[in-house]
Parts: sequence; structure tokens; C-alpha cells
Amino acid sequence: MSSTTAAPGRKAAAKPASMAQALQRAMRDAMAEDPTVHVMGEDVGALGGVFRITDGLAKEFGEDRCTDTPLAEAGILGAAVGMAMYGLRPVVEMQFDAFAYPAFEQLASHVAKMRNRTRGALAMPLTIRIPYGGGIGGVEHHSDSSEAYYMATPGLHVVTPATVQDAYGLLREAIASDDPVVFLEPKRLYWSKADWSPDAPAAVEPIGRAVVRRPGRSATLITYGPSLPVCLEAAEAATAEGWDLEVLDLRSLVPFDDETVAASVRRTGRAVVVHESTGFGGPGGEIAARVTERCFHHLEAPVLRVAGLDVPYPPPMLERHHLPGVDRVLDAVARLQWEA
Amino acid sequence: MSSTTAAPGRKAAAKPASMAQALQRAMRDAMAEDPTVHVMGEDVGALGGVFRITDGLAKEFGEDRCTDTPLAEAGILGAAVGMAMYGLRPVVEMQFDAFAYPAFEQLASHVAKMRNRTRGALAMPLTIRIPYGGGIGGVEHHSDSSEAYYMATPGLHVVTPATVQDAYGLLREAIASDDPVVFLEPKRLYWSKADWSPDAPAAVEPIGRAVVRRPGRSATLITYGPSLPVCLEAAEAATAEGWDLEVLDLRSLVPFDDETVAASVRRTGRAVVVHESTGFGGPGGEIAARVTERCFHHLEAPVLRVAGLDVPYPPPMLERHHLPGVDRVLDAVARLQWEA
Amino acid sequence: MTIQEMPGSTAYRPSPPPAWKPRTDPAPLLPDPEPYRVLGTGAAARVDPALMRTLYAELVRGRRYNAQATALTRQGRLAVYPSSTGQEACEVAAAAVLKEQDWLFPSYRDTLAAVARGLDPVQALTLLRGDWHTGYDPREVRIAPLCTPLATQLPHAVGLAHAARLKGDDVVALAMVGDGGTSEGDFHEALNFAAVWRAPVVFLVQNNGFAISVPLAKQTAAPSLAHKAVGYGMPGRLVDGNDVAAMHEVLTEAMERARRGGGPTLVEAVTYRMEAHTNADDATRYRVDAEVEAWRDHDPIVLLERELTERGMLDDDGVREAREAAEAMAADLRARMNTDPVLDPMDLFAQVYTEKTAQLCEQEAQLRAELEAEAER
Amino acid sequence: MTIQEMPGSTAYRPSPPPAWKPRTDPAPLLPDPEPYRVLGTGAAARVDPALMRTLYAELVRGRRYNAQATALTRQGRLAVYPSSTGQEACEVAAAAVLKEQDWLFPSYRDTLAAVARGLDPVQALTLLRGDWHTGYDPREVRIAPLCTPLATQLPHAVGLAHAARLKGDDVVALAMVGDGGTSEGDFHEALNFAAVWRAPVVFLVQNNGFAISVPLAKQTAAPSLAHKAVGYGMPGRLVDGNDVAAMHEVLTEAMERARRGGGPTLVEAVTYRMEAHTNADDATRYRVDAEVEAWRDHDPIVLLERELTERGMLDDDGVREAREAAEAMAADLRARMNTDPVLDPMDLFAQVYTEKTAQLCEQEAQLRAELEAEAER
Ligand SMILES: Cc1ncc(C[n+]2csc(CCOP(=O)(O)OP(=O)(O)O)c2C)c(N)n1
Ligand SMILES: Cc1ncc(C[n+]2csc(CCOP(=O)(O)OP(=O)(O)O)c2C)c(N)n1
Ligand SMILES: [Mg+2]
Ligand SMILES: [Mg+2]
Repeated sequence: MSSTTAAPGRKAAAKPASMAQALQRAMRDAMAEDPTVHVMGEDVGALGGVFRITDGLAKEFGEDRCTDTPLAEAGILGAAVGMAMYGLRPVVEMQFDAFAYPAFEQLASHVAKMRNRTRGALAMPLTIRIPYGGGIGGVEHHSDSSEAYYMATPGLHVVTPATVQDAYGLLREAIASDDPVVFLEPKRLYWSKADWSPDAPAAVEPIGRAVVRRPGRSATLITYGPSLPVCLEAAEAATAEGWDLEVLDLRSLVPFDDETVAASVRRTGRAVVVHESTGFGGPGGEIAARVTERCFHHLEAPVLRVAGLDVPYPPPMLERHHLPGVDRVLDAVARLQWEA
Repeated sequence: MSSTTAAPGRKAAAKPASMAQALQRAMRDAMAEDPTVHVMGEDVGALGGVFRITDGLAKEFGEDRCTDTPLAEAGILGAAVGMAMYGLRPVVEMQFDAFAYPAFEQLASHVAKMRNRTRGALAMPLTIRIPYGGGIGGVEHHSDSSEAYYMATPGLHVVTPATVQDAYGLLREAIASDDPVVFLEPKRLYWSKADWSPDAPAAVEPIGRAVVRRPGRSATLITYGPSLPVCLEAAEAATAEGWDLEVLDLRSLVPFDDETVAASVRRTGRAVVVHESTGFGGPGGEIAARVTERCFHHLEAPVLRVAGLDVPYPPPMLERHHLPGVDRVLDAVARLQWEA
Repeated sequence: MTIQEMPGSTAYRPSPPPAWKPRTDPAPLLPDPEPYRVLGTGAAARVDPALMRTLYAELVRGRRYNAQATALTRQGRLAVYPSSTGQEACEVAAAAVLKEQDWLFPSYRDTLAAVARGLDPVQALTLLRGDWHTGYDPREVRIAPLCTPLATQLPHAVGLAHAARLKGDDVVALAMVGDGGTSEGDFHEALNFAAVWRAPVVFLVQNNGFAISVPLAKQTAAPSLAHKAVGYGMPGRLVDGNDVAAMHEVLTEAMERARRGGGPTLVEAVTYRMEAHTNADDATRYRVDAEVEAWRDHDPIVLLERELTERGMLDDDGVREAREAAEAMAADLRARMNTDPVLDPMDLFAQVYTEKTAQLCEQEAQLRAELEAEAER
Repeated sequence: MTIQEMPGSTAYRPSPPPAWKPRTDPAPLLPDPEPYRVLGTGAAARVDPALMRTLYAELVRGRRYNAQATALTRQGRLAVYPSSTGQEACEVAAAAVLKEQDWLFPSYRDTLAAVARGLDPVQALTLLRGDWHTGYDPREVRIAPLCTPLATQLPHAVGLAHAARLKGDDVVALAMVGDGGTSEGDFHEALNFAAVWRAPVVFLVQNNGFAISVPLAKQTAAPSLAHKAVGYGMPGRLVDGNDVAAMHEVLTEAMERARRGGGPTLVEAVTYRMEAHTNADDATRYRVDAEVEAWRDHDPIVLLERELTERGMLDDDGVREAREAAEAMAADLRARMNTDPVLDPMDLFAQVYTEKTAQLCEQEAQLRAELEAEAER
């Protein structure tokens, strides 16, 4: 764990905190430690963001450090690129997944490529926070899982926490990173809670490492972000069928932790990738292909995928049919050719 | 083959034509047959497009049917959406792959979703032509393989011809389709030639069907667009090693022809996916995963991938190291565990 | 307050500066320095009394609609509601100036404009209720789907208007956007396309002072949003958005200009969002009550009632009638929204493409099996 | 031709229309109706003769640079070259008004501006030669990478200038874009951000009449591109882009205004692209020779030579000296470009991330093995 993630000064005992609070605290601590950290986006100031993740930052650090921008995502990200060129460390908030799309050209053609184009002369120490995924009853364009777009763009790191601890630790690391990080926040976990203290983040693994959230021997569930709780619940339920499922939380899609993932699957011989993004062209294909390339002779069954349907994100009243739930995960596990 | 792809009137014997000419002819015939077909984009008028694919259309059909737009890709695609809402059938030209990114929001949030959002009331009979891929010595931003972005967006068809015949047939079909089609034109094949006549397009399979370009029994090369000639060349070279490779041209990434692909791999027992797009998060992961899900017990080796490097597209003088060439394909074939 | 016809610009060719000519005379494109007003001014005498009374009834109905939708949201019947309370004059006028064949391009905040155009409120609220994305057939009612990604509906309006003009149809598109939305690239590109193509489209910006929490001063440094028009070569008009008569007059003029081939107009309506951004928003975080209070006296209904009463055109009966009609609409809406819509999950697959792909058929079969299993439990 | 300081807009709060005040006085923001000129007018007397002579030498050198780069392209030494022949006054003036610490944000067409700022021409041409994307360290020379995706460099300039101002540094950014680029959403968003943030940035639009084949009339219907400024609340200036003295004066003023906290300026330079878009373009498809010829008499070098000669400030010696210096530069450039650059394919992996990922290390090893096998053959 890099030293930048240790909170300065005070010590506090762990107590219940939400992922939203941990994210807020990560930005606050980063801003307090490093005057080059600037938070910017739509409504991040007085309002504290529509999810309140930047709550209080403008008040504590002033509007120049936590800035309400005009309403234009390409402009926000483009300006952040220029700020980074001058040595600042911008943390950009996109209001919702689909509202990051206007910034796609800046992201793909500049943010991702700047270091490479300039042979390392211009770093892009940018963090782009994007609340993503569904399950909160949002109307259209408010629930997209857009990670496949970012994964397919070399030069970006793509990180997504699934726990309160990781929300703090990974965001601190993302902000401290000299590379651009697309930081995907599973919005339906914003209000999930855990006992947590910013003073004891030592247990947090760095970006690029997957973590075993539940050890098991029958099969591996490979997942991340919003689907981690689903997989943990499925693993509990699976014990009734006699399956002892290992649950892996990827935490970072880029870089991808082939080592940890392959080690697990080699041990269990079976795997299911679970994510909320649409299946076709989603992250699961890449993950299943990598795992198969590395573990082919250890596999008792093809790596299966449980994903969102291959349809535009549904309206609120139908979203439950889209989201991969415990039953679908268990169905997939059942199809892992146990009879073989 | 749908009847819309038969050229009206005259008959001509097959003679050498380039892919560029076939594409031009497809638009011309579509415009002649259907007054609702409108071509639009940057420089598509007097200039005929930077690749001359729209050559002569403005002259023949007038500037209202083939329109030089202001220089703004979101505006172009957004206006085309409105035109489609009113019953026109716009054919949009994006000048280069990376210059379609400014239109990403219009594409992902409107073009792809309009039919779904309106329960079918508003069709989007749009064709979005995008010259893609490298190998032409273009400077940065002129050689991206962006198909992964479009594949991950439900609601779009994603089509890419690799032959002169398909260039005509698939583009006619794309224009005639009531669904939006992202039509990816492999720009380094623009000047590839074949004997061809627009009067005899009967041999062309419809969108959604993969085609065996070279039958074989040892292993299947699964490819599309710019990599088809590479795979055919590799297959020829492989005969020297005693491998009889089957080469599949996908032609359409969405819809994906699981049937044809799986049938081939079940027969050969081995497969390599070949494309120019970066490997990580690229189309190959999805393809390999689907094939493995369907053919697991027929596979003698994991499905391998030969793809562009996981780096931003290189400058002209280095691009040959990025592009999957015959040697890399043969290397992958050699790794298909023949000893097993 | 005349609007000059924009001279065709196609004749322009590059010429060396000694021969320079501006392509358009900028002066007529610039907005007046003050928002145009009718109510409480001499201009009010010109307005047709019947129109005034119709608009009054619509405003009262619109206010009631907003209140009812807000109440339904509190009762959990809507997923979210962005209220146009305080902005009813803009919404009502936008609908009133449209002919049967014209098209409306509303944002998420403009369900009232759609309702005022004649759309069934239940259909208008489908998106916000959450049973589907669009609750009506846009071609049938000539109202584009309510648009959430900001300003993205503007190029659609331009394209549709352009297509109609190419076909020779008498169709004008009226596109609505907020003050915040003017900062988006799509706003710029749409206005530019419209002017270059001389498309019959009217852009109505409701400047309600805020983009969620962000006040206009952090959104733009322009003298007014209407001043943006000159940069595209179209006229910009600045109007009091709470003065329904002024709104009606300015929009009518812009629509007519578009209709006779004069090209697009940008109208900035100065108004105020009296409620929070949506029910989910907490406006106390970014604005003080005093500011809201200052606008109460300039309420669109108050302004029109004052004018009509002073001129003896509205009595207690008139007020009562308008209110009763509004109550009837609200009661009907309440009754019809207080039921759970019956949904078919198979609709998820029905219209992704013209024909379901094999892949979607598989997924549909799987979901059907799941639902059957669920039903059996 | 004075530029008024833009009053701060942060005090603005929404207020009901009776209390309406424009946030800025639009009048001083509007450009003059004609492009500003110095050469051949009385204003020329004001210009420092030494400056005039320096600019003359730079123009001559710039023209020679364009010719040399074009020749290198014909010889296959450059992958592509977008010439700025005819636009040298804009390029040269843009570089001349920068202080050491200021930043230049060029487009693909502006290698000359980079060279005029002092960048080694070989480094400036790296992108177009094709051995790497950027041939220099942007921080060292304070020149952003040459930008190809149109208008995307403009928000970068705004962000950098804003960052510098926050830090209290005396840095102004000058960002260059073409007439076609003004249609992109990024142009709009950048100008708006700059004005709202009062960022010290100057936007220089080179209106050279065409975006590849598309003439200005199909790009905009605005009176001038400079008129776009008022929509952002910044001053717009219209200048004869072939008059290097006028360019120098207007840009200097805009830079100074930015430097003292007065915010951004939009400058439209009216010029003409004498060559095709790039060597790969065929300009005969969309324009006639007569149009090109009409501009020859208004060539930036001709204009300045005429002025200097008439006023006895330039004799044959002076002309010869400038030409000789230009030839020396060209000979050096030729010599250094006529070698094959030595490239290391491993550079492909070196700077994708700060640290190579395991995945990239694997691919690097693979490529290295391939190259070794290749070498052995
Ligand atoms: C492209 C995009 N970015 C961000 C949002 C999130 N968002 C929804 S409404 C809103 C504020 C819009 O303000 P304004 O345009 O003034 O309209 P108003 O809500 O005041 O009617 C924002 C930021 C969005 N819907 N679309
Ligand atoms: C976003 C984007 N779209 C399209 C292009 C392709 N393109 C390159 S130059 C050019 C014309 C630019 O014209 P203008 O802005 O007037 O600059 P000029 O070339 O005249 O200097 C176009 C369309 C691009 N580079 N970037
Ligand atoms: Mg608003
Ligand atoms: Mg130009």
C-alpha cells in the first residue's frame, strides 16, 4: 500500500461509514496533503455533488480547489488536461455514466495518449470519477455500465471499488497516481456501510491487485464493483448445494491481475465472471478469454459469464430483470458441468 | 441476399474494381433507387471525401442529397438523427476513426437507443460510415480500430467488409436497414481490387452471416476487415507446415454469427482470432469467450488471439510492429498445442 | 423589435481583406438590452383578449399539473419529477405557438409543454414514472422523446426541420433547453447547423437561473444568453419568460420567420425555477429563500391575473372556472397514476433491433424461464 | 480599437426581469466591421521599425520553411505536410507576441509558429515525419503537442492558463485553431470556460477560407467568426491576417489584457491558404485558380515589403540578408531531414503508463524476440 493513502495526523477507531463518506474523505485527505489536488465538475461545490461525494470540500478548501464548472463535460475534461499539463492533479467528477460520453474524445485522444505521445514528458495525473451502473431506479441514461469503453482504451487505468475500505484506499492511490485513472464508483453501493477508519488503511491492496473476498474450492466467481455483494450472497447460498465458491474482487480492470485470477481458477478448475455491464462486448469476454488462455488444461468447464442483458438499460420498473442476481449466478454455477 | 442490393437497370460484366469504387457505387445506386437516402459529412461534396468514396454524388444528386456539413461530428450525427426521425435515410461519413469520437454521446445515447426508447415508434435507419484501422502511414488519430466501442453498445449493428463484393453488398444492405449500422471501412483495403460487377451481387451473404473464405481442417482463423488478407496469406504459408487452415470472415460483429463460427471450430478443434484492434478489451475477447462457451469439449487448445499491441496506435514508422502480420498468426497457430 | 431576414450566405467566397464584407449585418441579430415585456406595458392592449384568457386557463392548469406531479412523486408514484413551477409561461407559450404539423423537442423538464400541446399527461409522465423511456409515439403527436442528455435534442430538431424543408413540408421545430444546457458543445453545433442550413427551427432557452445548483454567473459571462445568436448569424431575442403574452408574441414571430424561410431564432426566456431541481434535490444548499421570494411577485400567473383583472377581463367566475378545469385534470391524472402499470418484461427485447437477433432470442427464453420458475414458487 | 475590461460577472444573481441588468456591456465586445489593418494605413507610422524588420526576416524565413517542408514531403521525407504558405503573418506574429514563460497551443498546421518561437524545425516536424507523435518536451519549450483532433487543444489552453493563474504565475496561453475548427463543440466549451474563469488565454482563429474543401459559407452564417466572442462575454477582434503589423498589434494587446487579469480574447485573422490542405489534397476540386491569384497581391510578404520599401526601411541588402538567413535554415533542415531516423520499437511500450504493466512486459518480450529472429534471418 503506497504511503500516500495513510491519513495525516489524527487517529480514530473504526466505526460505521458509507462508501460515499470514504470517498469524500479520500478527496479531503488528498487535498489537505497535496495543494495540487483540484476537484472539479458539475455541482461539486455548494451542493457537494448530486451524490454528495464532494460534500464540504469547497467550504474547506475554497472554490478554486473544488470548482463548479460550466455544464460541458468535454470542456471539463479538456480543461483538466491543461491543468495537469501545468502540474496540477485534477480530480474530475462526471455526474453520471452516460454523461461522461461527451468527453469521450478528450478521454480517448488526449487523456489516454498524452504520456505516450510525448514520450513521458507530459504526465496525466488525472482522476476521472464516474458513478456507474444501475439498481437505483434511475431513468434512462443514469445507469450505464461503461467500463468496456475504458478498458478498450490503452493508456487508462480503470479502477472500481466494491468495499468502503477500497473506496478510500483506491481513490487515494488513483489521485496519487501519475497516470490517468478512470475511477468507476458503483452508485448503488454509495450507501453501503462498513466499519472503517481512515487511519487504518493498511489492509488495502494497491491498484492492479485482485483480492479474494471469500476463499473457496469448488469454483471461482470473478467479479468487481456493484456485483461483489451479489456474488458473496450467491456464494453463501451455494453452500446449501454443497458448493464452496471462491469470490474474487478484481478492483482494477486495468491493469488486470492475471496472476491472482489464474491462480484461483487453476485451483478451483471452474469459473464464472459476473458483471452488470451488458454481456456482449462487455468486460466478461476479455476476462473469460484471458483466464482460458492461462488455465485451459485446468478447466473442467468453459468459463461462463453472467451479465446484464444485451439491451439498452431498462426503465426503473424493469431493471431487476436486467441485473445479474443471485439466482442467475447460481444457475451459471450449476451449468459448470459438475457431472463431468 | 435482400433484393435491395441488386443494382437497377443496366448489366455489366465483372471487371477489376477497387473497394473504394464499390462503396461509391453502393451509395450511388441506393440514392438513385431511394430518394430518402441522403449522404452527409465533412468534405463529401465537391471533394468526394478525403478518400473519394463519395466522388460524384453531389454532382449527380445535388448538394441537398450529398451535403458538406459544418465541421462538427456530434452535430452531423445529431442532425442525421433528426432527419431519420422525419423519415430520411441518412448515410453519414466520419472522416477518420478517431474523429467519430466527438459523436460518441449521440451514438450511444440516441442512435443506439432510439428504437428501444420509443418501443419501435422511431426507427433509426442510419448508416454511419467510418474508415478505420491503420497500415496507411497515417499520423496519430488516423488509424484507430474502434470496433470494441461500438460492439459494446446494444442497439447498433456493426458491419465491416473485407472484399470488394461485400463492400457493395453490405453497404447496400446497411443503407436499406431500418436499424442503425456502424459501417467500418478498412481504409487500407480501399485500393484493394477484385473482379466485380454491381449487377451480380447475388453471391453476397446478408449482414449477420460469417463466411468461410478458405475451407480447412486443421484450425480456424476467425477474422474480419483489414486482417482478412493477412489471414489468407498466413493460411497459404501454413500449408508448408502441413496445416490446412480454415479462414472465417465475420463481416458483421453485431449481429454475431455464432452458428457458422461454432460449426467451424467444432470441426477443426482449434481457433485463433485475428484482428488489428488492441487485444485487451478488443473484440477478440468476446469472440474467444463465445467460441469457448459453445465449443469447449471440441477444443484441443484454448482459443488464442493475435491482435494489435495494447498501446496507443504507433507513429507511421513503427506501425508495422503493431499490426498483426503473417508471422504472428503462424506463431499463434504453432502454439495451438499440436503435440497434445 | 423587428427581426430582419437573414440574407443568404451561400454567395460568400473568401476575398482579400481590402474587399472584406461582413456576411450578415450583425445589428439586427443582437437582442434588446432588456427582456421584452407585454403585461403591464402599453403593448398589452394589442393582445387578443380571447388568447389571453386561453393562456390564463393553460397557466392555471399547468400550475396544477406541476403540483399534482410533485404530489405523485411524494407518494412514490413517480421515480423523479423536475418541476416547471414558476416556468409555466414558457411551457404554455411554447405549446401554444405550434401548429398541428410542427414538432416540439422537449427536455426532461418540459412535460408540461408536451401536455399543453395535447399529450395525455399519463403518457408524458411515463419516463418519470419509470415504466418505459418514452410513453408516446413521437410521430403521432410530433413531440420528440423527452431528452435527458443535455442539449442533445437540439441537433435532432435541426435535422428534422431541415428534412421537412427539403421535402417542402410546412413544418417548424421548436426545441427547448435550459441555461445550463447552453454550455454544451451540442448547443453550439446545433445552432451553427441551423443557421448554415437556414433550418426552420426555434431554440427556446429557459434561463431559470440555475443548472441544478450552479447559478448562471458560473455558467456564462455573456451579456445575455440571447447574445450567443449573433455568433451563429441568427437573431437573438431576450424575453421576460414569466410574461406569457410576451413569450407568445416573440415565439410566434420566430415561428413565422422560420416558416417563411427566414431561418432559425434563439430566444432566451428569463424565468426562475421556484422548486428544487427535482424532488431529489436540496435547494437550500445553494440558494436563499429571499431570492425565491423576490420572484413570487413576478409569478407568471400573478402577472397575467393582474393584467386581466385590471382590464376587467377576468372575474371571480373566470378564476373559478379555470381552477375547476385544472382540478378535473388533476383528479383524472391522480386516479390514473394511482394504479400499478402492468408491464411485460419481454418488452426489454422487443425493440432493440427491427428483428430480434438469435442472441436476444436466447436471452428472452432464459428470462421467460426464470419468470415462470418465479411464478411457480 | 480599444478593448474594454470585462467587468467581473460573479456578482450576478438571478433577479426578476424588472430588475434585469445585462451582465456585461456587449458593445465593446463586438468586433469592428472591417478587419483591422496597419500596413498601408496611417497606423504604420506608429510601428517600431526594428520590429518591422524582425518580422520581415521571420516572414521570409517562414515562407522558406514552408517551401522546404513541402519539398521534403515530395521527396518522401515527411508523411504529410499541411502548409501555412500565405498564412505566415499569423504564424510569425503568434510566436512573436509570446514571452518566454507563455505557452503556445498549435494545431497540425502551426509548425511554423512553433519554429518561429524557437523550436528546432526537425523537432517540430517529428509528427509529420512519422517517427514519433511529438518531437519535443512541451514543458521545456512551452509548446503543447501539435494537435490534430480539431479544437481539442483549446480547452487544454484554458486549463493550463487557469492553473497558472491560480498559482499566481505570469503565464498567458495562446491557442490556435482554424475556421473549420470553430464549428466543433470543443471550441464553444473552451471559450465559455475561459470567459467564466477569466483565464489568461488568447484564441487565434486563422480563417483561411476553407476547412479542407469546405468554404467558410458552409461553415458559418455569422457576420464574422470574431462575432462569436460576444456570446461568451469576451472581446472579439477582426484582423487582416496577412498584415503582420496588425496581427502583432492586436495579439500583443490581447496578450497584455490577459496578462493583467482582463480575461480572454477571440481574434479572427482573415487570411488565405495558398496551397492545398496538405500535399495529399487536390484543391482544384473545390476552388478556382483565379481566387488564389486574387490573394497573391495581398501576400503577407508583399504587403510588408511594399510598406518597408516605400518608407525606405528596406533595401536590396536587407532583402538579400533575410533570404540568405532563410536559405541557411533550409539547408540545415534539408540536411538533417535527409537521414533515416534511428528508431527503437521498444519505445512503443515505454510510456503507455508510468510503469510498464505485466501485460506490456509480455508483449515487449514477444516483440523483442520477433525482432531478434528477424535480425538473424
Ligand atoms: C450531458 C449531461 N450532463 C449532465 C447531466 C446532469 N444534469 C441533469 S439536469 C442538469 C442541470 C441542467 O440545467 P439547465 O440546463 O439550466 O436546465 P434546468 O434543469 O434548469 O431546466 C444536469 C447537470 C445531463 N442530464 N446531461
Ligand atoms: C475532430 C476532427 N474532425 C475531423 C478532422 C479531419 N480534418 C483535419 S483538418 C480538417 C479541416 C480543418 O479546417 P480548419 O479548421 O479551417 O483548419 P485549416 O486546415 O484550414 O488550417 C479536417 C476536417 C480532424 N482532424 N478532427
Ligand atoms: Mg436552468
Ligand atoms: Mg481553414
